[in-house]
Amino acid sequence: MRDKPLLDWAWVFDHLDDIGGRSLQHLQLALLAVAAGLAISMAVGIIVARRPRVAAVVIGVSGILYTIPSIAAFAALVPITGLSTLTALIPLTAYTQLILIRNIVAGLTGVAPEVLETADAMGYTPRARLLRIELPLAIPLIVAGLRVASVSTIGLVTVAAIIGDNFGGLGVFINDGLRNFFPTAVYVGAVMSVLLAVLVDVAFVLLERVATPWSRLPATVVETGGA
Amino acid sequence: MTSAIAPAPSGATPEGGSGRAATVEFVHVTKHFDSGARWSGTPGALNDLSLKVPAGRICVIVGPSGCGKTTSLKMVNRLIEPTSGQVLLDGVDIESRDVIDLRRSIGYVIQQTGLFPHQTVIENVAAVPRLLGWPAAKRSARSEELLALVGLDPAAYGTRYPAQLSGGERQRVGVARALAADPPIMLMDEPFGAVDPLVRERLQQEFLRLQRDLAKTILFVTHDVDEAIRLGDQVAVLERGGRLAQVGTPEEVLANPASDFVARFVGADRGLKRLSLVRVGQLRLREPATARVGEPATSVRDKVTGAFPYVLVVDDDGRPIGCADPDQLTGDGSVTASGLVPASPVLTPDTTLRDALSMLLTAQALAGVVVDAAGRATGVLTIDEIGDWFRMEAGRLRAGPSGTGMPAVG
Amino acid sequence: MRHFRKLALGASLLALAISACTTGGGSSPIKIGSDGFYESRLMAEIYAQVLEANGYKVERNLGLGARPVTAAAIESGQIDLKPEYLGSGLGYYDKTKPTGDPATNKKELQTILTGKGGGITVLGYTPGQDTNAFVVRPDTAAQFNLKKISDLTAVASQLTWGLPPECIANPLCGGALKDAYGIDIATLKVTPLGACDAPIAEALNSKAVDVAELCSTQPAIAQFGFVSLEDDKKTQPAENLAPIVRNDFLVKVDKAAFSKLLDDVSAKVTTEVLLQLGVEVAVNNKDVDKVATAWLKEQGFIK
Amino acid sequence: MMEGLIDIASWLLHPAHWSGPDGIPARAWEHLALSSVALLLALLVAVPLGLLIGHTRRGDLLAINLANLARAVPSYAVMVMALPLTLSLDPRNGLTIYPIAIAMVLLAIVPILVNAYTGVRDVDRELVEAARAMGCTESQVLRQVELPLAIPVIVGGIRTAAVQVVATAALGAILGYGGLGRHLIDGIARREYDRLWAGVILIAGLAILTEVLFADVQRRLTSPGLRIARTGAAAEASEPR
Repeated sequence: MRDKPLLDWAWVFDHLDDIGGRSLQHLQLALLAVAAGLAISMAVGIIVARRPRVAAVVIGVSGILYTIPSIAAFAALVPITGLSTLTALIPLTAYTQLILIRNIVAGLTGVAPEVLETADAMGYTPRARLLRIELPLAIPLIVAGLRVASVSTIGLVTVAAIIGDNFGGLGVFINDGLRNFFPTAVYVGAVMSVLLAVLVDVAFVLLERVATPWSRLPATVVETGGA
Repeated sequence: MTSAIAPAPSGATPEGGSGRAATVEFVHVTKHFDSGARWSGTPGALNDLSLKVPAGRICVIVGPSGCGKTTSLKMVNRLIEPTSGQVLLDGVDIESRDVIDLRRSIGYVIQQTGLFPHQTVIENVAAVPRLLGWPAAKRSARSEELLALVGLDPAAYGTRYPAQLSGGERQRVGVARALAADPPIMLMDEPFGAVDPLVRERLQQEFLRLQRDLAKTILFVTHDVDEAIRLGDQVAVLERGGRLAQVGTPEEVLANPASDFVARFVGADRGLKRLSLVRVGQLRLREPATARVGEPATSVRDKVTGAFPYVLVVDDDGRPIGCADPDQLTGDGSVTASGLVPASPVLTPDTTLRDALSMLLTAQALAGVVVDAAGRATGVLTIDEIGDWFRMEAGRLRAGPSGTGMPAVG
Repeated sequence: MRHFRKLALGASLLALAISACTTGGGSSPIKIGSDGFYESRLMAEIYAQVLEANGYKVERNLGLGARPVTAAAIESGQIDLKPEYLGSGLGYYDKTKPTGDPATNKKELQTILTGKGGGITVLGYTPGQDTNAFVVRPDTAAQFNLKKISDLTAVASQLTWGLPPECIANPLCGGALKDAYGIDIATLKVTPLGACDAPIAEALNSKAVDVAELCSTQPAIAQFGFVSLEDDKKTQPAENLAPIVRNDFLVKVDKAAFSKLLDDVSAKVTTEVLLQLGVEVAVNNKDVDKVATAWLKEQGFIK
Repeated sequence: MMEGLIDIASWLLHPAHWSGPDGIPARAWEHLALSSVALLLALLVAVPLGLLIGHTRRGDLLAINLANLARAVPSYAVMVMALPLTLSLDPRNGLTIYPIAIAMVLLAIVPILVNAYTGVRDVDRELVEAARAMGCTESQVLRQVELPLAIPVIVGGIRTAAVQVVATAALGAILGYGGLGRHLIDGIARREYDRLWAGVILIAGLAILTEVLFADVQRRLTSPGLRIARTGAAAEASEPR
């Protein structure tokens, strides 16, 4: 690699189309995994949020999922689910569970008891209370979880390249770069991963702002103690 | 209690001036937080505050939300630096003092107590002594002494954590912690704001009792006018925009509000509030006609005067049993314990006029019996006398300030 | 790079992913797969482009990790065609079978593949081949006077070996070294590194290892001036390349024409061609599909 | 399924797999050695930095967002990018040790840094101001108030980092490092699925053990005052008299 330039710009410009295509694929796979992860963790989180013991067990299990090395997870699924998007999605989705469930449970249980009591007193049904009070107030923590989960997933998609060019997104650049000792490809893969992460992260921050207008009030508290 | 307070250790207040109390003086202090905004628009801003607090006195700074009262407090220990102006302690500009030393010589108590949740009560109280490098034995001795002083049993409370205390207990620990190094100055920011009224009143009473012994210079922030007049030797009213609206004794502020704002702020019931500043013992009380059971009725009837047309019947120790209508003391009989009107309400010299008035109204009585600590009747207080006091005070205040040695600067 | 977008789009539809296991349909496309390393991709791309130029619809599924994945993929019908190395392909199913003769290897492989996945046909093989080679740096070669693998026997323990993790269990690697050359790699200093990848070549060049298993067509050999040791005991099997195709696909097309099309291309792929195209891809970092197109045009297979 | 499990179990129980340089104890030791060194190096960098950023709030937005985005860089890519440099510095360790160590240190820095920062930042400002008001120097504020109060969060970050490192250190086997990843990578390469899954189970087991260990450390290091406050187990204290 020494005798090659760190970044071969000609190659980069030659492959803009390719880089764009792989980035898009990368993003789609990551977002699909996070979306599936959110759907699952939301259902699980809502069910276990008011049951602390069950929640502890579920979070423990999702923590165990997290400890399975990703390469092994992808490789082991090939005989079962074949060379499909599903094979790439299952481990990616599984890895989002720990952080998402933990944050959803924390968000739901973190709503002040007096707020819930007030809602009950006003005659909210449990369902309405969940949808209109608990979930909205849990948004900041859920979004925080989504941010970490999606950024981590973007990093993990590259590993899915082990099951073929069609699934690894930018990981294919990294693999090719490694096999052929071509640093440009590795850097392009890594840098684009980070750029995608920035993109998604910023998108979530904006989403959170839109979704929680009440938290945007200017902070005017200068004094303490009500003075 | 008094015996529990050791003199300040010599190392405790390295530059504390008098050692026990110091004067605090604000000289043309202005603070704005946002240079872009007009000063008056920013909550917490101060506008040309000049105020002098004499050593050993309690100055209560009172005002609506955002008037800058907490800001003024935090300037004394330099948690906030003024935009312009000076704060002097015993005439020395605090800017010239080392900020760390300065802070270690000033006690600080806030509403949320600021107790460290990871430290036990003893450790919390010993925080400043530890910073000052006191040996462990001296620290724990001082902590226990202070806990006892604020009414907490060191053996029962010392090893607890803040989370294991009630709100009132936490405040007591907060005060003990602020007193730990015997600082000449205490800053207290709504220290009793978060506890229920009963606890608050008890804490206020104990606070005043402590202050009688300790005589610290205390700057006390509250938004509660009642608290201000109850605790303050001096009351400084700040208005929105950080301007000093009035400073004076509680009586002065209540009797002669300097502006519409002050009048509104102290409330339409400021007359009643003034009553709470005066205690029954401060008035010259009327001697009632008294009689013991068995005394001849005729001699008793002659003692009765117009202002209190009853006979107060007392037991052998002088404690009131009840009142008798002289007209019902028939012929040549003697005074008996039966048929007496209960001698209510019973007042003590410590009862405020406001409470006394309230008790009289509640009992639908024109007069109450005042008893001393042993329960012996020492006099009676009538509603007329309360009215007389008001008239007299009005004349006195018109003649000029009360001369408590607190010039209203600013 | 059309296939990206098409598949990227597909990735967003979970349903599509699940249906990816189904096959069939009159004008159904041929699904071409390959292993992860460039030479397999290159051959897959060459076959794919020739087929496209002749009216076949092609779906690419390249870079499928390693043989365990590709073998499973073709047996289960997730791909229809892949380029296969006769020796290693045969060794995958039966470690004892591979020989130095390509025709024998092809026949044996065909016998096995006939019974796999409803029948798989081995088409004609290339004259060129890419065998595994044991390679040393010139300074090591000079120091110990190394020319052939048997020269290593005496000095094996003084060297650090870079060998793939599977070597010890592979009769063509650890087995061959032990049985034919008396080198027991279990007793040596071995750094496990994937064969034929760039890191093992770089490790050899930077003296992290002294002997490495590379591929004989690997450009790094020429690039760094490595000395490829002669397999004097003829342990390495013939590794000519041939496309293997599922029979259930062949019945849907004119089998003779299809075979001829690919056989003609394969016949032109000599070891020289593999080396030359390898340099284009792995040294000059050109894209596999462009290198394939250029060569096919030059040979007149496509316009 | 059942057969597979029996295969894996018999692989794990085979005495030959429990001795020698490729045995489970030796590989586990290598795995732990790499993980511990990487975690230690990450601690030395990330804890002071996180505390500093949390205390001063200087550059926090930049630092924390950068750290979070670093999660998007695959450890594998870090290894590959580090390889040319490390090989030129030290041919031997530059291949098998430094790349994986660098990747693991970077992996561990992120959660430790973010949690150290968040832990300090989220300490009640009232308490920090109370500490300042009683004359704590900045370093005393940090050491005596912010650090003890942030300890549960900081150790939580270390715990996450440790688990991630133990689970990811398997990557080292790709560039010839030992560790339990050896069984995993060799298992894939040799198509020995019992070995592969045994590797997975061993790595997951080690990671879970790490989790349990650090959960215990976290509990031990947390001041009892905070535990009481958090669990709400405070005795219903009554007002005195």
